[in-house]
Amino acid sequence: METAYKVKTRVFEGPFGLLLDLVEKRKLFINDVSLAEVTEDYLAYVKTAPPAEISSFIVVAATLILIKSKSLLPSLDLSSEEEGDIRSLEERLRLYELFRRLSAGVKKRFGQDMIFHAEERKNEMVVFLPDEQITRERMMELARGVIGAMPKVTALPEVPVKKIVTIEEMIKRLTERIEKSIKVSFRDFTRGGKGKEGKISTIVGFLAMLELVRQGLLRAEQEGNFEEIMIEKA
Amino acid sequence: MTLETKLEAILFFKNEPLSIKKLAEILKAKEGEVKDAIFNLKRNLEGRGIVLQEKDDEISLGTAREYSALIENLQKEELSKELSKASLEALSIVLYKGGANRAEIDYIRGVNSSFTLRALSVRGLVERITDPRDARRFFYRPSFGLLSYLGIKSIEELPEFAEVNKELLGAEEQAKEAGKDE
Amino acid sequence: MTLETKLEAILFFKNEPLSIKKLAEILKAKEGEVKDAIFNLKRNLEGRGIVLQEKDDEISLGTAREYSALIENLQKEELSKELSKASLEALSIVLYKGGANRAEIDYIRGVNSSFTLRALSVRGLVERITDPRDARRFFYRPSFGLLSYLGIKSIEELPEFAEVNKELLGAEEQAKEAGKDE
Repeated sequence: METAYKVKTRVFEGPFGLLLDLVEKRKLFINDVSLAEVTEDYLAYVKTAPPAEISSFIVVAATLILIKSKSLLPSLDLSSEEEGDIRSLEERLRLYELFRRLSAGVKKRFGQDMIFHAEERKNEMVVFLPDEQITRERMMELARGVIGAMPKVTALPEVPVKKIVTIEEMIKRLTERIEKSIKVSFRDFTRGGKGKEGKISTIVGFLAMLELVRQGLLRAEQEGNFEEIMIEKA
Repeated sequence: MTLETKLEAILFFKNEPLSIKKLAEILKAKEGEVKDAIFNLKRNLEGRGIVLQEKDDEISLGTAREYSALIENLQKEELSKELSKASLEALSIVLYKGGANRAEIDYIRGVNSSFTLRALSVRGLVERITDPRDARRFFYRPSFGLLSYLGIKSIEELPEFAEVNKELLGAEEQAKEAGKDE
Repeated sequence: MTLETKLEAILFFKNEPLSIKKLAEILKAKEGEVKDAIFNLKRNLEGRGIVLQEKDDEISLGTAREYSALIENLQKEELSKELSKASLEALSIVLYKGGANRAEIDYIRGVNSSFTLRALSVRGLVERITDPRDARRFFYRPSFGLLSYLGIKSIEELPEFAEVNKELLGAEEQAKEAGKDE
């Protein structure tokens, strides 16, 4: 039924919903080729998303960039962890696809031919039977406990990952660096961060670089496998 | 689907005596047809746990007389049971909110409270009345028995009532705000 | 009086889901005997207005789905049949996995589901219990209310249930591997 992904009108549904829509729109199966193909559309959407929502898309964006980079630069060597991320994204997307299909079936049945449980008896015999647990103090404690367990406004709904860095921020940082020193190495720019955050930062940086190259603002050069990628202002 | 099985479903669901006239209306059938269906259903339920009971012009489903000892035991057991934490929680909300409908209690607790409230009703701890704001719903308020058991004349005498009551209303607003996408 | 008819009487009188364990206690019978009685009762109710629902070792009586429209007209409270996409996804996961904790649901959906799950729990479509594998977490499983809305007597009646459930067990292993560091 969904023939096109309407970036502007669609409500936020999370990274997998978006990605799956993009893949299905092109009538593709889930694999690295199709994911590389939809990467740009995915990123285009992420850039228009409200800042509070971008964070939930960024981890998937990072993996897509990996897939895209690999398809653009076949010589790019991926670590086993990165390969694992790509495989895991494909698997999770297939799992999500399964549940999206199943939820269509649930929707179709929900509220159609229903089973009803009996209503409460109207004049059930009432015997006043208190319980020694019912005391003024206990009632107050329980009421307070219930209040404490209620969701607070400060907890933002539906935001899975901490915001680490946005694509725009990376592009801005990249542009500033380039303007200062004409020629800078990519590794130098991303400062080879450690751990998950460092990796994401590297990936987003790489994405930002590709974007600037595409826009004709930057020129990137890599002399061989494992060599530094040198970037300069075009 | 026969008139007889429809009748069974209706009587089971309504859980109260219904007149033949009313049943004919619901079933869009003649009273004579309903009487035939009642006759058939009654015969079919013979020897079962659920039977058809007739009183004056009204009929209902009930448990067969042979099971009265079993049912009595169940009743006793249900009433002698300690109240669950869920029930006590619901009771504290009814107290500190000064009465509430089920939707409000569900909302505050984050879980559905139908069975919990029923248990409180049966034990006379809360009174179930029609919600003055919406006749299709029930409103639960502390019973007099409960207040006197707690040794208070009105809920305002509960410890820290004003503060907890205010917090409860505030938290409810906040939770609505936080979850409004759903 | 057979175990089967006693069972029927108890379910009707209690008017709420009961566990096999609890029933065995009330009936002073072995759980295996209760299961046999359930099997017989289920068979005997075939083609009638009342059905037996089974879920997580609990059983309940309800009206047969064929009478949905008839009974819905008698219902006072208006039923809300609207479900958001997020809710539908979460419900499907809970249904086809036979229950899940929030982390498992988040993993599949790729977004945080806490508000969705709370709303579903408030509506009585999922039951929130303590996760048997980790007491610090909640576990969400289908409720009888959910089965009722779907018009099914047990989860196995869901389309493709057996295949999907089997497939999921495999996927779950993979997910555990992949999610280890999260």
